[in-house]
Amino acid sequence: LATQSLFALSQPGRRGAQFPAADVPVKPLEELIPAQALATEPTGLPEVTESDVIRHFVNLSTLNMCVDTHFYPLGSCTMKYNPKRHERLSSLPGIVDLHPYQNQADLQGMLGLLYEMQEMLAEISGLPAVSLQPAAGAQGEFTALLTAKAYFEDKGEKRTKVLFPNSAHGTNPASAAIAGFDCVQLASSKEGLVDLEDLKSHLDDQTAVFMVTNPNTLGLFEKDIKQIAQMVHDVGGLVYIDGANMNAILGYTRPGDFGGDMMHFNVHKTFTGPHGAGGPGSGPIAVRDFLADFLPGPVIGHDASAEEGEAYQLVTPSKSIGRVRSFCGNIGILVRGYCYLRTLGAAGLKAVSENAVLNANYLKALLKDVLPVPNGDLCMHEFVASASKSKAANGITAMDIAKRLLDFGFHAPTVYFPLVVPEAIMVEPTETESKETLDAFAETIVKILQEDPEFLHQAPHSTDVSRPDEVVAARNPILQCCESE
Amino acid sequence: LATQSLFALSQPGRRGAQFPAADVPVKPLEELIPAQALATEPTGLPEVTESDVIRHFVNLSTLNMCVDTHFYPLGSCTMKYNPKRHERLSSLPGIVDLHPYQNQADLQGMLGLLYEMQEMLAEISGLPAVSLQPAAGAQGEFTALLTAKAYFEDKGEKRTKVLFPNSAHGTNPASAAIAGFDCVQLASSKEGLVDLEDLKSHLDDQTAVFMVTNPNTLGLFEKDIKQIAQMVHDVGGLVYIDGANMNAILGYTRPGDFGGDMMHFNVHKTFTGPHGAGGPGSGPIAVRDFLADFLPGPVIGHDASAEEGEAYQLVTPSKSIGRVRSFCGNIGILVRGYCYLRTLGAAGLKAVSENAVLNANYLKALLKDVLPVPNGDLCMHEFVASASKSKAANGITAMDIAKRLLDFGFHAPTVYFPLVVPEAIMVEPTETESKETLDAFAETIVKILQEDPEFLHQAPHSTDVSRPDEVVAARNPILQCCESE
Amino acid sequence: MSYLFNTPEQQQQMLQTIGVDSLEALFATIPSDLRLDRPLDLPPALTEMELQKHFSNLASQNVGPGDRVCMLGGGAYDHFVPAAVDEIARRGEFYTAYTPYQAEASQGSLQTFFEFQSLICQLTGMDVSNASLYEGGTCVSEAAFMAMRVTNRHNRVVLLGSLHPEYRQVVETYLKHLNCEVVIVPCKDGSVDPADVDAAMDDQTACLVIQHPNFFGTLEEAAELTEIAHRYGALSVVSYDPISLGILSRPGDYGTDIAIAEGQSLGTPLQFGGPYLGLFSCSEKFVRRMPGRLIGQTVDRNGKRCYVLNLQAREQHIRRDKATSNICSNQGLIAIRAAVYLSLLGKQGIREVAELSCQKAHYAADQLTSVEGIELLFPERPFFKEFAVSCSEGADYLLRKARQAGFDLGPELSRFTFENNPESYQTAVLVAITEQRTREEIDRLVTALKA
Amino acid sequence: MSYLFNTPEQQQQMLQTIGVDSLEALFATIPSDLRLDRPLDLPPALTEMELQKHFSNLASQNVGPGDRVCMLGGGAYDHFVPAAVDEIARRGEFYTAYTPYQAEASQGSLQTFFEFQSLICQLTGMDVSNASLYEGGTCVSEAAFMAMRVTNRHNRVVLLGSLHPEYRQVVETYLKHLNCEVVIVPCKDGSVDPADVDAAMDDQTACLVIQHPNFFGTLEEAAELTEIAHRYGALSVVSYDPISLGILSRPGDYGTDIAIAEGQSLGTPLQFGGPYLGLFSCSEKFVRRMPGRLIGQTVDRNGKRCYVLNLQAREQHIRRDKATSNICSNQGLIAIRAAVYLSLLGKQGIREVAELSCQKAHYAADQLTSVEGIELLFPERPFFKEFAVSCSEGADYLLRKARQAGFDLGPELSRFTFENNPESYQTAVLVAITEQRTREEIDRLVTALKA
Repeated sequence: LATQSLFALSQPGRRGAQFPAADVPVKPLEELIPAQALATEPTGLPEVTESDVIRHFVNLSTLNMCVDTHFYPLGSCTMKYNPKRHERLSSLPGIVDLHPYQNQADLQGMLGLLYEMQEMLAEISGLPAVSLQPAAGAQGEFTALLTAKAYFEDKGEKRTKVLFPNSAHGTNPASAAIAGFDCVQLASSKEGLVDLEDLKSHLDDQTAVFMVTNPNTLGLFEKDIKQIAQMVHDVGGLVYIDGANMNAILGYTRPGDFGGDMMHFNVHKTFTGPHGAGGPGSGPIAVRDFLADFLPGPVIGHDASAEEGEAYQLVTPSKSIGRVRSFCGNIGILVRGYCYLRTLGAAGLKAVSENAVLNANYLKALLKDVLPVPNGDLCMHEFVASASKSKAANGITAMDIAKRLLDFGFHAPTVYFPLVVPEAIMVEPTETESKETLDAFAETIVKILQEDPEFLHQAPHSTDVSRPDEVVAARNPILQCCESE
Repeated sequence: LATQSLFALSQPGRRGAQFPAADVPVKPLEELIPAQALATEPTGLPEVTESDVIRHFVNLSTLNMCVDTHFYPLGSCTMKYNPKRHERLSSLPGIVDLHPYQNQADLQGMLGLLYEMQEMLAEISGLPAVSLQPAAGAQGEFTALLTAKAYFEDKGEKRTKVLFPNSAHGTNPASAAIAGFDCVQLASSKEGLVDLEDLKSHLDDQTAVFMVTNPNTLGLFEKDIKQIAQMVHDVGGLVYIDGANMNAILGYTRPGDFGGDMMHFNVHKTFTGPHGAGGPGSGPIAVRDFLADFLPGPVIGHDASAEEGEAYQLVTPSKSIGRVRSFCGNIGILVRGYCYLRTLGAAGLKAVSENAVLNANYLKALLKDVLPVPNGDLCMHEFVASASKSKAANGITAMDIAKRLLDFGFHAPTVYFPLVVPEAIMVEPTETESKETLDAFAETIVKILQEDPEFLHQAPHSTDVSRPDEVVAARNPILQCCESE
Repeated sequence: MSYLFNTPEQQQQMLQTIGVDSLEALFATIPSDLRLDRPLDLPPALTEMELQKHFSNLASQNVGPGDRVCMLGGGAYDHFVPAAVDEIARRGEFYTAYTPYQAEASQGSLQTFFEFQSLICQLTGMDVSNASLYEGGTCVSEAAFMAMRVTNRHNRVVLLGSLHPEYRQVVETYLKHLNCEVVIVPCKDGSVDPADVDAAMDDQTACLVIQHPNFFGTLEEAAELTEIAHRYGALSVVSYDPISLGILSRPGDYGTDIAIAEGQSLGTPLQFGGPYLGLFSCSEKFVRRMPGRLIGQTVDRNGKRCYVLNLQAREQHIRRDKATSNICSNQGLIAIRAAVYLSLLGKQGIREVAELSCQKAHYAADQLTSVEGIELLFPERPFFKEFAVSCSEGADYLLRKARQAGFDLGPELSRFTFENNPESYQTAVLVAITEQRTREEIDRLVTALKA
Repeated sequence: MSYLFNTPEQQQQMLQTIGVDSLEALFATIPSDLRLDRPLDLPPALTEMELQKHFSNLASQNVGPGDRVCMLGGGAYDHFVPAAVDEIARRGEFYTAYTPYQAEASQGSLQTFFEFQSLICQLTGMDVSNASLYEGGTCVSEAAFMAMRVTNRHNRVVLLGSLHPEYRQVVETYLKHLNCEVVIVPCKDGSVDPADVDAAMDDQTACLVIQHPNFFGTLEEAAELTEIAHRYGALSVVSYDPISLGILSRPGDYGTDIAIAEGQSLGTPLQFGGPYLGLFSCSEKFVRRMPGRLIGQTVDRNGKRCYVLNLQAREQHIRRDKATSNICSNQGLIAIRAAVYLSLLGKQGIREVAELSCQKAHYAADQLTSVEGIELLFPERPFFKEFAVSCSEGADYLLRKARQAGFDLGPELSRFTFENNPESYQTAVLVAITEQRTREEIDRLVTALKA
C-alpha cells in the first residue's frame, strides 16, 4: 500500500488544503486577465485529502534508510548525525521567514550571522575571502573557476586548461567544462596520489587551475601537496581544493596553508547540512586575498563604525564575476552549518576530524584481511577497499556486498568510485558512529563474504524491492506516473 | 537492532545533552544542602549520545502501527486523522510556553480560547456548564459523579447507587467505586440496548446516577433514552452520558436534549486530541445549570464589561467539589480540540458524524455475511461483529482475525469488548477513511476467513514479534530492563 | 469539507450497498423528537490559513517566556527542553498511535514505555514504576488509595502542610467524601517538624505524604519522616522534584514506599499547566496494588524478547469496580518525552541540571535579599532551586516591578490556602531558578528592583 | 564533546587495533610543516541551551513577516505553507537520507521524486520534469545550455528584458565568458513587444527566454513569443510562476520547449532567499539533453514496480566533462515540500490560491492607486499577483511610510539594473499580494498611506 501511486488515490472532488472565499470584491477573471492567457482547463493535479497525503508520504518515507535509523557509511558523502537543534533553530520565526528583499536594517541579525559564517569559514580554510552564494559544491567549483578566469583576464592572461587527477569527483571536469575550460585528466601514482611527473608534463602557461581533492577520494592525504602547489604556482596557475573531504582535517591543516588558492565547503556534509534526500546543499567558497575582488556578489560586509541598522551590508565586490544565483545563497543550510560551528568550536572541530579518522582507520583495520585497501597504510576519514579478491575467488562483487548489507540493516558504502580502484568499496564511517557499530558492520562484512555467491547476486532479500532493472528504465524512460494509470 | 535496549547502548563517559558551566560563583554543594540530603552516588541513568537516542527511538517508533501509516479501526477509540495544523498551532510561542501561574492579564489570549472552548462544548452537548479540568474521560466520569454527589448532599440527600448497563466501559464502574458509590450492573436487552425492565427494578431513592454510553458500546443509539432519562429523573436520579461515542451524533442530537444531565467529552477521540500512544487525553465535562455551582474549580469566567486584561478570569464555582488536578486541565489537548472545532464549524461537525456513520454501516454491510453483527440493523459510528460463526465452524477466533489483519497492514479492531458479545470484533472506521480503504479491509477479512486456521492461530507472521506470552509476563513480572542486562 | 474522504458519488454507492437512500436515513434510530432541528451555534469554520492567523492573534494576547524571563515555580518549571525531545515526540508513529492493545503492532510504544519505567526506577532508586499517571496532583490521591489498599487502613491519611496546596486540594476532593480523614500537619518556618508528624500519626493511618523539596522549595527531613511513617505501619509517600534527584538522595535510598512526582520538568513545555506527567513508582512488593498501566517484558511464540501490557488484571477494563484505579490511559506522549529527556541527559546531565539550578538559585537568593525590603521567608531552611521571599512593600508590588523589568516571579503565596497561614505569607512570593537562568538575568532583575 | 561516541577508553582500544599509539599518529601523512600549530580562532563552543538563546537574540534583531505584513515580491513570495508540508519534510527518513544511489534503500525518496516530476508535468502541461535544480535563476542558464546542445547553436541567446534582473545576471555570468552573445530585448511599458523580439531573433539563436508573468508581474505574450522563437528554429524557454498556473494557460499548452520556474511558492518558507527550488521541465524529445537528476519507473528482479535514478549516462559522475550539467545534487527536501504542497492543493486548491492572489492583487492595486501620488507604473498591462507602482514622493518615502504602518513592500526597482531603465523606475516599487493578504490589511495600508 505504501507504494501505491499518489495519483491512484485521487478521486474527483476530494480536497486537501482549502482556502477561504475572497474577502475583496471579486471581478470576473476575464476582466483581469486577457482570455488567451487564461487556462482553458484545470491542471491535472490529483485530488486527495490531507490524510491521504500524510499517510502516503509517511509510508513512503519508511522505505528509506537514513542516518536517523541506520549506519550510512556512504563514502565521499560524510553521512554524519544531523543535530536536531539545527532543525529547531533554523525554523525560528525571525530566521525562517525573512524575505530576501527586506530593508537591510531589518536584517541585521541574519546578516550578522552570515558575516560570522564567512569569518569562520575563512579561518577554517586559511583563505580570507568567502562567498556564501554557491548552492552546492558543484556550483562552488564552477564559481571559483570563473573567479579564477576573471582574475586571469584581469591580468591580461587567457588560460585555457584545468587539470585534475583521474580520481576526481565527476563534478570537477563537468564544472570546468561549463566554465569554458579544456579538461586535462592526470594519472594517479601507484600510491593513489597525484602523479607528480604526469602533472609536471601537463603544466604550462595555459594552465589556469589544478583541481585536487585533499584528502583525495581514496581517503589519502596528498603528502606532496605543497610541492604540487608550488609547481602549479610556478607556471602561474592556481590550485583549487575540492573540500568534499574537509571532515578529515578540520583544525589539523588548512587548504590555505598547504597551497590551495581556492576551495569550496560542502556545508551539508562537513557541517551537517543535512543531506535532504539529495539536497539542498550549500557550497560556499573561500579564496585568497587577490581573488576577493572577483567573487560573485553579494557578499556580507561589516562596518563596525556604521550607524545602527547598517553595520552589516550586502556588497558586491569591485570586479565581481556577477551573480551565480538569485538572492544570497542557501541560507537555511548555512544557518544549520553556523549552528554546528558554534556548537563545536575549535576543540570540537578538531575532535571531529580525530574521531572521523580514528573510525575510518579502525574499520579499515578490522576489514583488512577480507577487503584489502590497495592504497595507503593509514587512511584519513575514509578508505577505498577493493572486492577484487572475492570477485576473483568466487564471484562476489562490490555490488553484491553493497546490496547484501542492506539486509543486515546497514546502508551500503559507495561502490565503483573512485574509478581508479577496481571493485571499489568506499567507506566513510564518520565520527558520529560508535565502535560498537563499526564492530557490527565489520562482522557483517566478514559474514557476507562467507555466504553463497548465488544468494548474494540476488541480494537484497529483505527490502521492498530488489535489484531494479536500470537497463529497462533507461531504454524506455517512464518519468511520470499519470500516463500509466 | 531497533529493539536493542537503551541501557545496552550506554558507555561510561558518553554524553547526550550538555550544559554550560555555572556563570555564578559556585559554592560547595555541602554548604547549600545538608549532607544527609545529598545523594551519595549518581543515578543509574544510561550514558548515551544524542544520536544514540535519536536512532534508538526513531527505530522503535517504526515498530508501531499508527493512524498516520495504517487504517486503525480500533472500536470505541475513534482513531481518526490528526490534523497537522494542530501540532503546529499548539506549539506556537505564546501558546506552548505559558506558565500556569502567570499574571492573568498576560493570559487573556489563552483564557479567551479556553472560554470559547467551554462555550462550544456546552453548545455541542446541550448542557450549559463546562469544566475543562478532567485529564481524561475516566477522570471526567469521576468528576461528574462527585459533582452529582455534592449536588445531592447539598439537597440533603445521600444517594448510594450508580447504575450502568453491562455493556459499559470498565471505567464507569471503576469511577463510581472511587467516588464512593455502590455499583449496580444492569442487563442488556435482546436488541443490545438498556433493558428497561431491569433498569426499572433497580431504580429507587438510593439511585444517584445512571451512567450510559449513547450511542452505546455496541454502536447502537439507545432509542428509549428519553424514557430512560425520565425513569431516572422520576426517582430523583441523574443521567450521565459517557461521551466516548460522540463522534456518531455531532449536530444530530445532544445529550442535554435527550435527557442527559452530565457528560464527558473525549477530546483526544472526538476532537482529534491526538491519542499519543495512550494519552494524554482530555475529558472535559458538561452539566446542567443546577449542577454548575458544584463543578471543580477553576473554570473560565468572562466579564465583557471588565477592564482590559481582566475580561477572562479563572473562577471557582461557589459550592465547588474542589480541584481534581493541579492547574487548569490538559491545555495542550484542549487547544488541539479547539483547532478542530474552529476548523469544522457546525456543518463540518455534522458531516463528520454523517460520514462516520456512513463508513461504519458500509463496512458492516460488506462484512455481514462473514462476520454477522448480532445486534442492530443500522449501526451508528461503529459496530460489534461476532466471530462466533467462524469459531464454531473451524476454530478461527476474533483474536486470530485481529492478529492476521496486522500482516495485511491493518491495525486490528477492538476484540472481546464489549463483554456482552461473544468473540466480539468492534470496528470503528471513523469518517477519515475512504471507501477504497474500507473495501480493501473487507476483502482482507473475507480472505482471512478462508485461510488455514492453524496458520491463523500463529498469526501475525510479518511483524517483528508474534503472540507475546502474557501469562509468563504476569507470573514473573519484569518491569524494568536494567536488572537483566 | 475538511478531513472527509467520501465524494458525493461514493456516498451514493455506499448508501446503495447499505440499502438506505440517504445519509439522513442512517440516523433513523435516533427518534425524531430528539433530533436537533437547527444547526449547532458555533463560530464559522476557518481554513488552515485563517486559523493560523487567529492563533497568531491569540498568542499575541499572551505574554510568555519568550517575552519575559521566567522565574515562576510552584510545581511547573522552565527547564530547558532539548530539540531531540520534540523530534521524537512529533513522530506520527508515536503521537497517532493509541494504547498498545495489539502488542505486535505496538512494540515501539511498549519498549519505549518499558524503558521509561526503567529510567524512572534508575532516577528514583525505586523498584517499579508504572507507565505514568495524569500529573503530580492526582498522583497523591492515587498513592493514598494504594496505601489504603496495601495497609487495609481506609480512614486516615496524613499529609505534610508543605505539600503543594493544589495537590492537597486534589486529595481532599478525592478522599473527603469517602469517610477518610485527611490530617494536615502544619508547616512552620518552611518545613514540617518531625515531632509534629509523629504526634499526628497513629496506627490507623494509611500513609504519610511528604513533598521534598516541598512547595516552598525547602527540604524536608524525608528520611526521618519515612522512618516515622514506618513506625506506625503506614506507607511513606514522597512527592519529589525529578530534577532534584541529580544531587539529592533518592526516595529509594531512604526507604520510601511510594515515590511520586510531577514530571513536567523532564522535557515537557509549560503549556499553561498541562498535559503534564504523573510519575509513580513503588516497592516491588506492592506491584499488584499499583494503579496505572504497567509494561512488562516477556517472550513471543518464537522466544524473542518483547513487551506487553502487563498485570492488566488490576485494571478497570477487566476488574471494573474492583480495579486499582479508574485511570485507563497513561500520559503516553509525555512519558515518551521524559524517556527521551532522561536518555539525553544521562547520569551526568541530570546532575549538571540539578547543580546549575541549585547554584543559580542560591546566587539569586543572595542577590535578591540584597534588595532593601526583600527577605527570605524561611532564612533558616535549606532549599534546592526554589525559595520564597517576602517583600516589605507587598507581593503585588514586587511582582509588578519585576514584570516591568521583564521578569515573571511567583506564584504569590496569597493565591493559596494553607493549614498554617501566617501573616508573613501575604507579602511573599516564590522564585524558581532553573539552569536556564543566567547571572546576567539575575543581576538585571536585582538592579531593576533596586532602582 | 558534542556528537562524539568513542570514549577515551574505546579510543585506546581502537588505536591498538589499528596499531598506532595516539590519535596524533593517525595524521602522520600530513607533513608536519603543513600542520596548523595553533587552535582555530573560532568563537567559543556553545551548549544547546546557550545556542538557543543566541538565536533568540539574533532573531530579535530581524524584523519578519510575523512583525510586518509581507507584500514583498520579486521572485520570492509569502504564500501559505500548510502544516502537513512541514510534517513530511521534517521526517528524518527524508532529511537525513541522501541521493538514492542504493535504490532498494531509497524507494521512499525515489517514488516521492518520481511523483514530484509527475506533479510538475501535470501543473505545467510539459512532458518531462527533472527532480529539480538549484533555484529559479540558475534554471535559466541550464535551459540556455540545454537549448544550445539541442539546437547546436552555441553563440547566441535572446532574453526578454522583463526577465528577473538577477536571473539575467546569472545567465550573463554563466554565458558571457563562453563566446556566447546574450541579447536583451528591452522591456517597454511593462512588457516586451513581440515585434522587437522578432527583430532580435535570428537563425543562430539557441533560445528565447521569456518570463511570464514577468519580473514586473505583468503578462507577456508568451504564446506568440513562443511561435516567434520556433519560427527561427530556436527553443522557447518560459520561466513561469507556479502559482499562476492555477488560472493561466500552461507552458505545455502553448508549445513551450523548456519550462522553468522558481518553486519557492510551492510550500517553502522565504528563509532569506534559499534554499529554493528550480523547476525544470521540457518536451519529451529533449529528455536525453536535460540537466539534473531524473527518476524513472522500472521493475525489480521480481517484476515489482519500483523507481531508480534514470538516464545517469547524462550526468557528471559518468560523463564527467561531457555531462549535461555539473549539477550533481537536486533540491531533494525542497522538492519533497513541493510534492506535498501540490498534493494537498490539488487541482482545486491551486486554482483557489491563484484566483485569490489575483483578485486580491487587483483590489490592492485599485486601492493603492486611490492614494494621491501613487500610480500603477504600467497601467495598460494585465498582471497576475504582482504589480509596480510609482510614488510621486519617491520609492523610499513609500517604503518607509508603509514600514511605519507595519507593511513591507518592494523591492524597489532602483535596486536593479535593466537594459531599458527609464526615469520612472527610480520612484517605483513592486507590490506582491498572495492569498494570505486580507482586505483589512490592504485597507489599513491604504489608510496609513493616505494619512
